[in-house]
Amino acid sequence: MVKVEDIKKEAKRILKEGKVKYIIGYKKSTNGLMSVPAFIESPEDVENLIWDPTCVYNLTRFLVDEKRRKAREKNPDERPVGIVVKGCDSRAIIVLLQEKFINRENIYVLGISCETTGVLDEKKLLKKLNGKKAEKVEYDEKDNFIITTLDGKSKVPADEILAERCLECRANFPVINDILFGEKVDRKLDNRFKSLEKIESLSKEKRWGFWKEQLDKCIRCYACRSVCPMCYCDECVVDTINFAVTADTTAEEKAQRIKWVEKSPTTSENFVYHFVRAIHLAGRCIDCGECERVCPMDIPLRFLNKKMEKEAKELFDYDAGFDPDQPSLVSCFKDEDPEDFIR
Amino acid sequence: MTDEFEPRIVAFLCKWCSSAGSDLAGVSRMEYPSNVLPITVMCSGSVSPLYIFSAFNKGADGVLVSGCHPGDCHYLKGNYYARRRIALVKKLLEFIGLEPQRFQMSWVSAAEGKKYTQVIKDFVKEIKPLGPQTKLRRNQ
Amino acid sequence: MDYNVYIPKLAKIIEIKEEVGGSRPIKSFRTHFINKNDFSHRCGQSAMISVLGKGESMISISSSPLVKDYLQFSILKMGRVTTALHEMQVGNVIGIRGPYGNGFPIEEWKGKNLVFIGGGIGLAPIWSVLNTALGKREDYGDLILIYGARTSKDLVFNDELKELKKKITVFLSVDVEEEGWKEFVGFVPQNVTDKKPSPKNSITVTCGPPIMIKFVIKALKDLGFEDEQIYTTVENKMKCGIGKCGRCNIGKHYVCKDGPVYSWAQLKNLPQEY
Amino acid sequence: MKKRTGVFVCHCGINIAGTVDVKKVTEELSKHPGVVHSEDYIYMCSDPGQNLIIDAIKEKNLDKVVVACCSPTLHETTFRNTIKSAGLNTFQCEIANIREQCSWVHKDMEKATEKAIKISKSTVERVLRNESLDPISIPVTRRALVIGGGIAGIQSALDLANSDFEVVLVERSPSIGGHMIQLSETFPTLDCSQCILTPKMVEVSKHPNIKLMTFSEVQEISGYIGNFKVKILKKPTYVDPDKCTLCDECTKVCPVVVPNEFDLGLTGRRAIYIPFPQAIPATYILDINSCPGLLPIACGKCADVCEPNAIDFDMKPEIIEEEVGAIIVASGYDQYDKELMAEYGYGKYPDVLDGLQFERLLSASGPTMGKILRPSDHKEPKEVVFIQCVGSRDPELHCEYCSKICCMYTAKHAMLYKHHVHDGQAYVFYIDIRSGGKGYEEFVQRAVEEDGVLYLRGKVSKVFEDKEKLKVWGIDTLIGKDIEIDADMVVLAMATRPSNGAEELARKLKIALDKDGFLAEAHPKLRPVESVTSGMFLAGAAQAPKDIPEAVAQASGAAAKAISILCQERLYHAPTVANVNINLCTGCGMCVDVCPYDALSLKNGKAEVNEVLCEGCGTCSATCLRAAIQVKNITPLQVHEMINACLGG
Amino acid sequence: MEKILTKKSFSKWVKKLESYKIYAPVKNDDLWNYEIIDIPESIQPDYPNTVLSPKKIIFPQREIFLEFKASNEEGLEVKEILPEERPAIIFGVRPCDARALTLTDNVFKGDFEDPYYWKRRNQTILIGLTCNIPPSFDCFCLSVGGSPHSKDGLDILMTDLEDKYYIESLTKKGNQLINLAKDCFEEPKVMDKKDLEKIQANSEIQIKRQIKDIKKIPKKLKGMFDTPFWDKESLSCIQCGICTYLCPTCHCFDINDEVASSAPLKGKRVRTWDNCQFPDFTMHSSGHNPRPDKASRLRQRILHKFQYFVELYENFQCVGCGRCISKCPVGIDIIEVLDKVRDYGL
Repeated sequence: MVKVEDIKKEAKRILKEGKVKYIIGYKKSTNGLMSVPAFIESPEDVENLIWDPTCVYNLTRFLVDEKRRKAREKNPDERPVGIVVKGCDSRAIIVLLQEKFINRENIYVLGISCETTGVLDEKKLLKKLNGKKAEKVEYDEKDNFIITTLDGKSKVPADEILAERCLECRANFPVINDILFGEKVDRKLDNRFKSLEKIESLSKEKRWGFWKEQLDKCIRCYACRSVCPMCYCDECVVDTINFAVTADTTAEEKAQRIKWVEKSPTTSENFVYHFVRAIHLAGRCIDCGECERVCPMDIPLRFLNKKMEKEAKELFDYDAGFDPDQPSLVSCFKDEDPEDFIR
Repeated sequence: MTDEFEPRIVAFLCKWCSSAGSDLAGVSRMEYPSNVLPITVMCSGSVSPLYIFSAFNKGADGVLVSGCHPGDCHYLKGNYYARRRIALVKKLLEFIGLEPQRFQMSWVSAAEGKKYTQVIKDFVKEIKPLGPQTKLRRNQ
Repeated sequence: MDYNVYIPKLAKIIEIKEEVGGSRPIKSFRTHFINKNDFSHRCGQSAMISVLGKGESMISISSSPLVKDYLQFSILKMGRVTTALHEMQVGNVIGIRGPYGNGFPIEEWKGKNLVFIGGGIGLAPIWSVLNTALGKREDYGDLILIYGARTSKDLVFNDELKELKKKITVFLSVDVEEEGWKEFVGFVPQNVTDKKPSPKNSITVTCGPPIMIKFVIKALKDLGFEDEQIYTTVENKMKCGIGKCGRCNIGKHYVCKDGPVYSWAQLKNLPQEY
Repeated sequence: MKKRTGVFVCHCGINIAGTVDVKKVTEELSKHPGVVHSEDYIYMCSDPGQNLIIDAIKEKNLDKVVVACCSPTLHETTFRNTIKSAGLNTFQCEIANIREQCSWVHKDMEKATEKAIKISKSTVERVLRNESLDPISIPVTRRALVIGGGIAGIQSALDLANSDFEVVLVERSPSIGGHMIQLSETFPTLDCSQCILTPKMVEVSKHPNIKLMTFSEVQEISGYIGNFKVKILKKPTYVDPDKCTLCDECTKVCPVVVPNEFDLGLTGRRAIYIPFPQAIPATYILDINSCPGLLPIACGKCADVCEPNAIDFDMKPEIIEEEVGAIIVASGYDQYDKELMAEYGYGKYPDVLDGLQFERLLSASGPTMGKILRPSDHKEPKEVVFIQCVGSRDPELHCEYCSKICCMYTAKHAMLYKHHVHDGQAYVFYIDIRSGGKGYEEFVQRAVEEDGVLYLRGKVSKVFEDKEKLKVWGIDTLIGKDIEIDADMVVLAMATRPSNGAEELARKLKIALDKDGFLAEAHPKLRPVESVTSGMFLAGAAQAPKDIPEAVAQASGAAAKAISILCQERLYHAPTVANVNINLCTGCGMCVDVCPYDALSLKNGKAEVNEVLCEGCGTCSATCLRAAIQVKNITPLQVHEMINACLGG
Repeated sequence: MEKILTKKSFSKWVKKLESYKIYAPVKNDDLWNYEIIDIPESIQPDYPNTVLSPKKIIFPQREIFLEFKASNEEGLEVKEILPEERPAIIFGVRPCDARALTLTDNVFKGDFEDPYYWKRRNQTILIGLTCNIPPSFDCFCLSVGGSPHSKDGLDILMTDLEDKYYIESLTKKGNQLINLAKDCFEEPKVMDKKDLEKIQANSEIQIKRQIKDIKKIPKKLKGMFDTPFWDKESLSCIQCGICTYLCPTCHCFDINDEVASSAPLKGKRVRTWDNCQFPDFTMHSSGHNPRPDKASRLRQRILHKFQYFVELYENFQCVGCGRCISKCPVGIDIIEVLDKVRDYGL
């Protein structure tokens, strides 16, 4: 079992020694159960670090911010940034390395093994507790979570409230790390595409009905995009104007920005937006599930990415986020790639 | 007869094989339905998924991407990348419930005027019973 | 609610003049409303110009309210809408709604000397107030224009400037030395320092790029101008033009509605979000 | 910036006008935004038609032109030149194909007209956003590289050198000459191979324009047409050719004997040796793999006896860099591998020979001085079985293709055998005889009729040794009988394969291989000597099995193609290439991965296009997640607007 | 007018209102949202808060302003498109959300009245429901001038008294609705009134979260514009639009032309929600952005709500619904931010 004290010890050490400029980790929130991202700059603040099943965030998203901030600074601090990652998050780092977006030497990875469990699904927990407020959720030695409510502590098998992605996880262990907490243990897992079957087994029209209902809910807050560590483009297909503008950018270039998607949250436009996201994440999504978690409208976005992940695996035997040296899914091919769909 | 549904199909044809193949169909005076609007691109590998989404968004009843046979690509391997990309797009579109017939890919070489004709005939025939594509189409 | 604030009135372009060419071109458009309406503006106000299908853009009105035959807009090609405008021909139809903004308080300036300081396309809002002052010449004291651009080719209203020189004091400048240029070489703030306009009983009106405004104000302060004597205009991205869409605010001020004209006395107390 | 497009709709007689209402197309297009002029004409490609366009450009001040007519493959160049003569950039003209893709394939006038309008409108949308471009100009390094010193390479090098271009000729073995120098006589004229080849070899060695580099291999090639940079590895021979006097004292003292490659192992040679007497360059060479050691202590006898001190044990491999404008690849062929033909006892029985070994036996300078003797016992073979198509035309087990030259050389072998052994009997097992070529069929008939060669149509199933004889089991499919021959010698017409290392070479050159491993030509019919990479040409059996006259012809063809580049001061490349918006590029390198031409690279964390290498396929553009790269004049914006125009209304 | 409506009579009443378009909170999966209701029985006024407030009905995310098309005479034709004329009722509005509309009213009135907003606003009747227990853990309406039984902006306030509702009609429009089905209602008894007061008092106690000394905040914020406070607070912000889109008081919008056909020109001008957290919100086409980073954008959100709006309309632009806290993907807690503002040492 991962001991948070170990993490703190290492965090304190690297901050004291000046090895990193700050550490991105988790701390307790002020408004309830869930943790929040923490940006720890001094050894004294290390005490705020926590590790429990509410540490759901994929913090690698903040490496994108870090890169942007650094690019703006005149004399940037060149020391690496410490970052706490779970298995899934670590694969995001691999993809960012693969795409040369970050350099290995700019990060110091504090890897945490999820061992045999993972992180919780807040909505599942709420249901489990019938709307009662949980004060605290902790790991225990076995595959249980210990939940503290006003009524006291209780044990719940982790599987019952684990995030869906954790149930289908195949990287409970950080594939990249500078220091590791917890152990590399095998875990019994569901079929990694099990949740997809629910939708795949529907008839075509039912599938359409499902997705239309879901995507019609989209309010285009772009939280899915904003939270995704892979959505680091300077300009997105849905943006209304050119962001990447310099003094040389001509009026024509700005005028010619293609409106692939209108801002209106209508069925057709929402679909284009989510199609583009799914296709652009094909072979890149590492299933941290953040897009789905943050969606205020509860759109099961993970299915779209999961579907692409499944096809990448089944058609092309491709898995994202394990090898920083392999080419991206769509920037390579095999002679024997399937073509039975082609006339 | 005039009330019959006439699908609008956008076909992205690679310049060297499929577009040339369609030219051959013309030279050979093969007849096929006029529902397909050809857009000649340099290579099937240059067909971005956005083109496909956009065509459906703008009301295409069907979209065809056609390139050179594997190994025959004028640009050596563009069609292999296309094959991969298009496979993913196709799976995605089918996953959300678009009729699979509406999005197709074909290999048509410069010598296959007949095949091009057949591909178009089949495509139109398969789409007609489905009626207009309204799922992804922008409401005007 | 007798009218819909969002519906533009259609107007025909009756004249187009290319003021500046090159990679940052400026054109002046004169327009006529198709249907009669009661559009009347004050100096320094702006209007929302629609190119239907492309969108809207807030453009300052460069013609004087005294001119009743047409509305003039001098437009720098910058983005989607202005590019579309630059491609338009005489006879094309655009939409106009407005006028918007506070405009210059020229009534309060009666009897004073007016010093206009402009850079580049910044002459457009000045042009309206300058011509109004010229139209009511007896109401004002000395009129001075200090105007500059990157090169002589980037000066707008070039022909009119020649005429203007016969009437008032005009100091021109270009940023870099060029052949045949006999006037000041250097940035507009430097020209201001060089020409030393007197603060006595004067009002200054400065329009141009933010960086120029910043240094002009510094130069004016050095010359002894009080904050209340210094007027300038602020630009921010706008959509509605009527203080609702929420993006052009600096503090509680919506630039589209409460601006764009501010005295330095007002502006210096507002957050720097422009 | 104004946009004034003219649309010109061609009737093409009734070819278009018969099915498409040309007047309606013209009228509809005149209403399209950006179009200020549209007209139709019976034959737009005719002189009056073209003049019509020129006049309209001038009168209406047009800056863009769409011609709605036949396929762009036919008249795009015509009309682009037309507008050029009217002062417009050639890229301001686009063709709307309303004939091949419309009028010729539809019958319903109304529908065809509607489609023609949409095609034309979408073409207008495209041309409205075309950039004016000028061809990319590339300087030319006016020298050539020829890879391979066989007859094809020699011919190419000589043709180039004689046209006054410098040539670097690289051969990986110690001497030029290739397989042709190993042959005895050549079909169908039976002239002596060495006699006709050696003068050319000498010419190569003496030619002031040819830089000959034997025992050398191409290691790396970079650059592009007109400007290749080549790194050549010059392997050490340990003998200074300038000092060596060919006195042969060294071989006399050399203690090592190894099989002689030139005689395909039928004889032996020393560790220090001359490949064959007429070798070019004429010098000895020390085979370091069989030499006991470089240190004089280990052996060093050769150096002791070498009076001119030509032997230099300290010789090191050298990398030589050359710059050339064109490359001819003539890497030749090899015979099919022995191990793969075990059923015929090849490699197992000394008297089962391959074609080249038999050539050596026939050669007057060969191991037997031109006498036909069995390697096993030096007896004259009286019954010789020649088997054709060994490894060829066998898609299941071996090579699918026909090796082309075997029918003829087997006929030659059988004939020459009879000339040497008058009382012997030659049998030829064949599938069928392919003797297309000048004098070839007559040659085969001569073998049958004059020399009594017995042709048996059928395949040999097995060859095995039986009491000093080689038992050949086969079938004669003409009479449907099993055949058994007690032969003294069996000669296998082995399949012709791309030379060993051709694959690696192709990889270095970034040229494609065909399915059989031969170098792929750009077009099987119309560009047979060009490789898919511009500036690289193919000659000889590297491209496909060939006999000598074909190899020579192709070599001259390749040389002519190379000259067509080298004779120019500058080359011009289509400017419709990829273009990076570095503001958007994040430097992920996906475009670099997909570019088939290695035209993209990362520089300072951003993609960069080598415009000379880029062919404008646009695969990068579809791959880029950031829309940071696009091909000029077929940009996503243009395609977007074309989709709109196709689906609008 | 005060009445009692038994739960049994509730649907009878609603049936009488069929000439109106009726919206009510509907649960889909685990999500509550306002939807148009056809079957009155399906109205369940007992619900946690909806994800989107009734803002989405009065100020829809997409509003068509006008249609334009090329015409032969003038070259162009522009047609105003106003919302459909149809009175509507929204059931089950939380008091905070109703109060939010009264705040937004400030923005859309004045010199330039917004015809689209007012058309919808004026033809919509809001029937509120007292929050007997807070619909969210993050409610803090009391701190910002609201309450779980606030009547601001409502036409009718219903309070659940177990088997019946206590009905307080607050406007003429409310009275009309009651008068449409007089027989459904009873007069309240003294006990009912007492129950009501008890429940309302209790409802306030249930609100656990609060911002102390909130009155000090506008002035404090004025001095904090140029402090590094915002950089630090915004570190974890991912710049999505959840807080603003879900906020019942946020009203920023964008106007865009949606082109159906470019030749001949045909399309619509539409208003869509926009929000100050997106970088393109304020970016000039020159590339200059007055709010260039997320710190300045978070600052804008806080300052707008707790300083500028107060300066303009003497009210916080916040009703304490807690949506921005509950739904923030990274747990940014506006109460915590304001607490820190209050305690920030200048």
